[in-house]
Amino acid sequence: MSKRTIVPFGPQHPVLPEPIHLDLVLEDEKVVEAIPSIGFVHRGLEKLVEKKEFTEYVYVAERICGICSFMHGMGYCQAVENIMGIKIPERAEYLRTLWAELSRIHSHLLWLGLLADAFGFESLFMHCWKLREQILDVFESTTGGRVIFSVCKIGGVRKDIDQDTLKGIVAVIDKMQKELKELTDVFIEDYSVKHRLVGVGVLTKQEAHEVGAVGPMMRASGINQDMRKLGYAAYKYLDFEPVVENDGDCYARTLVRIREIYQSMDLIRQCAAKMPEGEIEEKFKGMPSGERFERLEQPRGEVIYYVKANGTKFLDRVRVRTPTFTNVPALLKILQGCDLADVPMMVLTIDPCISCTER
Amino acid sequence: MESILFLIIFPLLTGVALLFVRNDSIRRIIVRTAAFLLIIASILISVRYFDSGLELSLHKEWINYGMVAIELALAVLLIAISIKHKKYLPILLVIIQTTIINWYEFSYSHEVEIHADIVIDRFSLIMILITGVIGSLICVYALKYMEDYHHHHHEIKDRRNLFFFLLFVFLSAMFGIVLSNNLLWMYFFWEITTICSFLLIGYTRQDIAVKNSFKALIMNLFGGFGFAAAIMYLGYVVEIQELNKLPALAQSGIELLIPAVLLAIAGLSKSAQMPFSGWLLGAMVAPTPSSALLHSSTMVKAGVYLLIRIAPTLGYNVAGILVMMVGGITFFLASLMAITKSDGKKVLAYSTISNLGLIVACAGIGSYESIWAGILLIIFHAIAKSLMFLSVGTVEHSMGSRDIEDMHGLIIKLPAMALMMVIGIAGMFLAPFGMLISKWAALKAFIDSDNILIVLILVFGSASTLFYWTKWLGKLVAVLNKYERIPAKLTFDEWVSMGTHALLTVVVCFIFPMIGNHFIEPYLNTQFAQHLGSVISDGNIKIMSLMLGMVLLIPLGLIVFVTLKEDRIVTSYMGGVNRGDNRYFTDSKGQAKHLYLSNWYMEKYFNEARLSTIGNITTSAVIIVIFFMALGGVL
Amino acid sequence: MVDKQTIIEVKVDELVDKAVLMKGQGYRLVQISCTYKENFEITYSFDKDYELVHYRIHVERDEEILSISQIFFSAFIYENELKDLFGVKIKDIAIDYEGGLYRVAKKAPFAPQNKEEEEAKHV
Amino acid sequence: MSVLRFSGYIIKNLFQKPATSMYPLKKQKCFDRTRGHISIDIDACVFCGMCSRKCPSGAIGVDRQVKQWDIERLKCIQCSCCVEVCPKKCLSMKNAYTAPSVGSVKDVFHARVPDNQPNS
Amino acid sequence: MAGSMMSVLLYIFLGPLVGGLIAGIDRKISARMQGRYGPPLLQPFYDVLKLLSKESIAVNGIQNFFIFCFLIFIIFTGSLFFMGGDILLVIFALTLSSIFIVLGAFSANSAYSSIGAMRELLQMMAYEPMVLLTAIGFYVVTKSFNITDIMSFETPLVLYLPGIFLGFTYILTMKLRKSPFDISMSHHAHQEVVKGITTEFSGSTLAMIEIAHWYENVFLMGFIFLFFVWKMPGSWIIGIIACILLYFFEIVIDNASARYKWQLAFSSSWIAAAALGFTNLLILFLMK
Amino acid sequence: MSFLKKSPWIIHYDGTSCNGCDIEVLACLTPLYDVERFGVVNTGNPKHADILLITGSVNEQNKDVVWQIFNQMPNPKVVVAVGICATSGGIFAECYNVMGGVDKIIPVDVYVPGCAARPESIIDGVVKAVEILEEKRAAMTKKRKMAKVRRVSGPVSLSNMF
Ligand code: NFV
Ligand code: SF4
Ligand code: SF4
Ligand code: SF4
Repeated sequence: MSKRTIVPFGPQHPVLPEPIHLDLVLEDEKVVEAIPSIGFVHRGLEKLVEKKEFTEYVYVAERICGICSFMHGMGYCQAVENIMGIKIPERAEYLRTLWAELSRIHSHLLWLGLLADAFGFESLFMHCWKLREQILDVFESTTGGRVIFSVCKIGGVRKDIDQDTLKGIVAVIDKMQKELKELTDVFIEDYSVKHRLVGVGVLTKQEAHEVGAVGPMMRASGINQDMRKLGYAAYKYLDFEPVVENDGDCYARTLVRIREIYQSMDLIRQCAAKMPEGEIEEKFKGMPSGERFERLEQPRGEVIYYVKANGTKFLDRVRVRTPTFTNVPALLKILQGCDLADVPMMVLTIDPCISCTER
Repeated sequence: MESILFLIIFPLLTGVALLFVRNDSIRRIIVRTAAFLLIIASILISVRYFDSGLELSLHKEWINYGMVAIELALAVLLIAISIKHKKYLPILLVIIQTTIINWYEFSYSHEVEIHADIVIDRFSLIMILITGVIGSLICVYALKYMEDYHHHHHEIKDRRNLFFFLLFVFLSAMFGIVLSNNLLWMYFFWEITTICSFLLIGYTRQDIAVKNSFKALIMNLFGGFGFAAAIMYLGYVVEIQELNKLPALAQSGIELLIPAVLLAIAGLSKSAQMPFSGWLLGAMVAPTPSSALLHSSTMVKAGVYLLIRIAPTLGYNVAGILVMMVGGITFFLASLMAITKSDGKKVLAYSTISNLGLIVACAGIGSYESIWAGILLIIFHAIAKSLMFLSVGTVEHSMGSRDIEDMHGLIIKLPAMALMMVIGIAGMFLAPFGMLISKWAALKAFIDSDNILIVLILVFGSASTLFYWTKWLGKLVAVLNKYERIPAKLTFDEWVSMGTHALLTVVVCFIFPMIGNHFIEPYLNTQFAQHLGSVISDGNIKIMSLMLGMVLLIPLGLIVFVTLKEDRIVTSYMGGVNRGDNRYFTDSKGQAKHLYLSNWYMEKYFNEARLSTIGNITTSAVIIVIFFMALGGVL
Repeated sequence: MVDKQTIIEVKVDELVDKAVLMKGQGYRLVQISCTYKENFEITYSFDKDYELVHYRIHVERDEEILSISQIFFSAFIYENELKDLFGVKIKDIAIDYEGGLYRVAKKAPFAPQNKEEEEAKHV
Repeated sequence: MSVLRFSGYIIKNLFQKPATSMYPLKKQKCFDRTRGHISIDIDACVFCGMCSRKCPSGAIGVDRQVKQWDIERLKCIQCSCCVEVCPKKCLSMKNAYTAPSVGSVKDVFHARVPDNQPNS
Repeated sequence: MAGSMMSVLLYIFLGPLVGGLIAGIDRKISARMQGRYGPPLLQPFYDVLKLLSKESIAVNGIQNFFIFCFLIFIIFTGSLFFMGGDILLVIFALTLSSIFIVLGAFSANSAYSSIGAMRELLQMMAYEPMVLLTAIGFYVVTKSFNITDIMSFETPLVLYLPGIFLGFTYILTMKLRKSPFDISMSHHAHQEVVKGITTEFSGSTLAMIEIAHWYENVFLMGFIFLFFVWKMPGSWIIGIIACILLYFFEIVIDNASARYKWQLAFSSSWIAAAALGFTNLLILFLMK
Repeated sequence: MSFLKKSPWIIHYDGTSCNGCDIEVLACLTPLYDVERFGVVNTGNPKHADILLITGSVNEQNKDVVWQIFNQMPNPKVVVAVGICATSGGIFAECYNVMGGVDKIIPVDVYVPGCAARPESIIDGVVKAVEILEEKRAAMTKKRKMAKVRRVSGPVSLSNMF
């Protein structure tokens, strides 16, 4: 008889905050086959465009996901704005960038914590999330929500940040950076952590390209591509280089995300320094018509909003192709031959966001 | 006095009779009666010679000539079979051996004075009891088993008459070995076991069986060659031909290194130690009763029997180191390899090799304590291992598989067999049971003899032992509500055989202090000139018995527990995708998929091929180095 | 600033060739999306150095198309999605969930469920 | 590479005050912008129903006949959409949260109820 | 005899209290290390008392019985230890009791409890040699396996057995189920095998496991104690201080490391046992 | 004296939430909110849990999962629906694959509003849940005392227990 264990993994599982399911076939602890399953969070919100006006749909878009919520709102708005040819004020662009980068920090910190939890490092998880709270406070004080901001609207943003608050944000970032260093050093240097990460789940550059990985997943495999370089929002005014690592293992992916946190901190400082005065919202009239693919760099990688409008207030189609969705084939690839103990590591290093994936 | 020969002659005659019986019911009557008589006889003889012992000398030329004649006939038989299968190495070995031994027999053996051809002491009694009781029970068990076997395997020709003939001849030879004091006699029986095992392993006449039988033959002939050489050396140089003279000689400081090494090689090959372990694994192709016989009470036990007999001789020289190292390495590596196996019989085979390694190591140390432990190990191992083999055989016939993975939930499918196995496994390694007691004694002996390397090997080896037995146990006790009982009709023969085994496993644990006091220690006192008493203190024995009592209460407790329990039965945890009956879950495609829980085998980690290469190389190296050291020391 | 986006219409049977071509030129598959307007309007997007190329095919409801997952492995997940949410018939998907990727309450929710809806789409 | 790299940091933390906010013993901190719950100045409401129509989750009910405005607290997603669209600016977002409950909570407001309290 | 009876009784009654308290302190300290306020000191007791009041559910009729045996044999083991019995026997009894929990997990026949059981077994295989070597070390120095004799040796054993002490500390982490060795079941951080061996146990059975662990921890501290006490009256204070320090050290390790994978957990503990244990023993033999 | 109050263990299942509430539940465990102060442990295993925290609504695919988890919890147990999605489906109520609040599948005892539910609200919700838990326990013991007859009916033997 076979020496293979066949067990379900998830959807309810303590290391997976979100429901994803894997059929695992194991030999001892070695994964010989793993088929992921999604659909536990599928709501079908893309179809809501038929019931919600396109201006209202922002509220739905930003509830695609509570982690990368802000950029969903922003991406959707950007797509519609581009279809309609609206040019939003520069200050709004900066504000959007600021929140987007703060979101990236919060998202990466959240991920670092979850990763630590998955490899059994509870105290590291706690400290990562402790730091993250400071960013959430910034969110709440500037937008009114810790998770869902509701500040993006077609044509600009709803809320402004005054100069003092802006300084305050930079101060928070500065203070955080020091503490963060202590934590990230543990990820980078600690023996037990490296034991869990180095050489685990290797995705070569070639493979990464073939399976169409995106975001940190791709950059950790040595592919230099970052959608922020497209220059949407205020990125065209800012100075940064995509973070790239070459090893393609879990460790490299961790490094990429860690370095991206610091990068985001830098971008926030740049934003604060360069932020112009002015309006935060451009009034517009009319209905959109046309279609467009809009690409943004979410914390987890390239996201694509496809909007097709027909000149009425109800859009024909909105489709969000999220980074996790594209990273699932990559997940499949790295799951082959890893250990059961690595499975959470694998799942987490694509930084899965299931609600994004399934919408 | 000569009545003792009953033990040798009676099984032989029974065997011959069975050779001509093809009728099932007649065979059944003969086997049952013979087994019953043998058991009674072994017990009676033990009682009879318990105090007095026996030293019997039969100055009968015709016996010797008879033996020579039979030997020659068998040699011819072997050569014929080998030629038929185009195997030439065995021919060479047979010829060399026969020549040596005959030449010695005719040219010199008359000049060596023999005091006793047959000696019975308490150690022989233990072996007689094991062979008589366990061996006979296995024969009884074989009745039903072989019937089923041929029922399942139509491709194999039914030669049961031959099979039972061999079984009984085997018993006869085994009695011969443990009774003989005259080395030439012992050698004679020794060779008979070799041939019987050769024929038994090749019973099915399938290619693999033939191949493995020759493997066994070659390795055993090699050992036989060592035996023959030892006899010659002893006869010529030391001028003795009796086993019981050796310890005294050794203690008086006579150089016995070369014969010790040669006998050790004989013992090691027979007890399937590395690098000779291959034959025993190959022997698994034979029908289970013969495996049980080979692995538990006879064959391999003959090897360790010889080693233990000469143990006091070994303790004084490098031959001891040889035996100890080979035993130790084999113990450790075989138990690691057992981890990678899921075939029940393979696991048992490795466990046998491993446990014998321990006994061999005990013999190699050759101290009072270590021999004490070694003998205890022989007893417990014989019983528990035999029980395991028989259970695996029955399970195989009931479910059509002897794979441990298939024994998942056996406690539901075949509760009685599961219970037998649980007892057997517990007997093999668990705390208050036999093997563990002996291991404990062995550990103590090893420490006291300052052999720290062996101590290390023992602690690591027993950790691995724990692993593979417990995971087997785990398979057995997995409970799934939906499993069907497998209708298994155990026959009376099987019940008697396995039931007695199970009972013995438990009872012997309770009475082992008595065995120690009344059998082992008196024997050791004669071997060593001092009296050291029990290795395990009384206080500890009491606690052990208490524990055993507690463990035996478990089944009772279970029944009470199950009756009183008020659990709400829920489905098992599957991350929420249960399909209701603990067997299926909803897979990624939305279909029902069977949950399957396999044990770990860690084949990459404890790679069988790699480990056995390592083992074979190191043990061969040890043997070769020490062999040449011995030669060099003499030259 | 805003880039122009052109969508290249191709025939259903040209698609696989195009995919092979794209693969050969070092593009990666970025997404496959679908809209139902009289028929399935499926867009395949490829990317190389921040540059997007879109191919669009039109597929009838009962027409079966070939998977490109043999060329771009990652296509399997998009194609399964199309299958489950739109009811597009696709064959030879590398990993075919057979309708189990999204187990939704009503089959192919993005395709019209009945005659009336169908007609509404045709306007 | 280092073993137990984190030990210094955690031991330092052991002797520091924990970061815990001690809610509910201490009150939660609130920001001005915090979106907690919707409140209405019912006297200013003209029952035009705009808020009800635009509310993305359909939490608001407006009945022009009986001059009733109600909100289902367990449906409101605090998006502030209603606040934005109300022509009379009679809705506002307060920063206190609705408390958890054991069943659905519907706050009903009628015009001319003097003290503007929920009276369901 | 009366004295040893006394200590057994003390163990049986105070064992869980001390063990629970240790667990409580552990949780509190861990929380503080993590920058949190942490649960009340007596939280472990609340947990167990709560578990006792829950409905009892099970996957099948017998799984819980094994746990009952586990508890009984753990108590037996500890009693044997505090009675001053034979240390090898204590270890065998400990193994037996651990096997019961493994069998319990196997018998539940559920995905994660079985995997947890395999991992637990692996851990047993990993630590068993070192535990035995510890006993052997004691024997080699004191010429006795008897705990009473070991305790009344004329110098602290740790002086003779530093290597073995280190090795034992190494595997102690495993026995205490602390990170990096909490592979079969973790008290804290979440794990791929859910709750490992305890996945299918709940209510009073889980409480039994918890209590058994308390007993076990106390008894393990007894092992550490042995290294530090000697004939000198009052040396028990040193022993207790050593236990406290060591436990604190374990908490630090727990909070400052990721969970190892089984390969590393297994090989490192065998290597630790072989290297530290063996060298130490070798030196002792050479000194003789 | 009951200790349920002092040691409510939770299991958290994420239905079709947007993650917002989901991470807020996790945030409750972390230093700033530290619900372990109340003895709360996130067990992640239904068999150990007393309180089921559900975020997000239920859909076709996860309704069985929710039900299974609920069923595998030992009594007394309470369900807390966290966030508007879990209480009513919220903004997604009209989606084709959303069945609505969690109470469509299992009985919900406490509703925690908010989108996303704030950690403070979740703490309040848990506190409320603990009270209900306590009531349920009292009811359970009363019932158990009243039930003179054993629950297992029919003859009990080893074989029919498996
Ligand atoms: N996948 C994903 Fe998102 C991100 N980053 C986005 O589009 O998290 Ni929820
Ligand atoms: S805040 Fe949003 S959800 Fe709440 S009532 Fe107003 S519009 Fe509706
Ligand atoms: S929109 Fe304003 S005025 Fe109109 S009904 Fe709503 S609250 Fe009243
Ligand atoms: S209630 Fe809001 S934040 Fe919570 S899951 Fe639903 S949409 Fe996300």
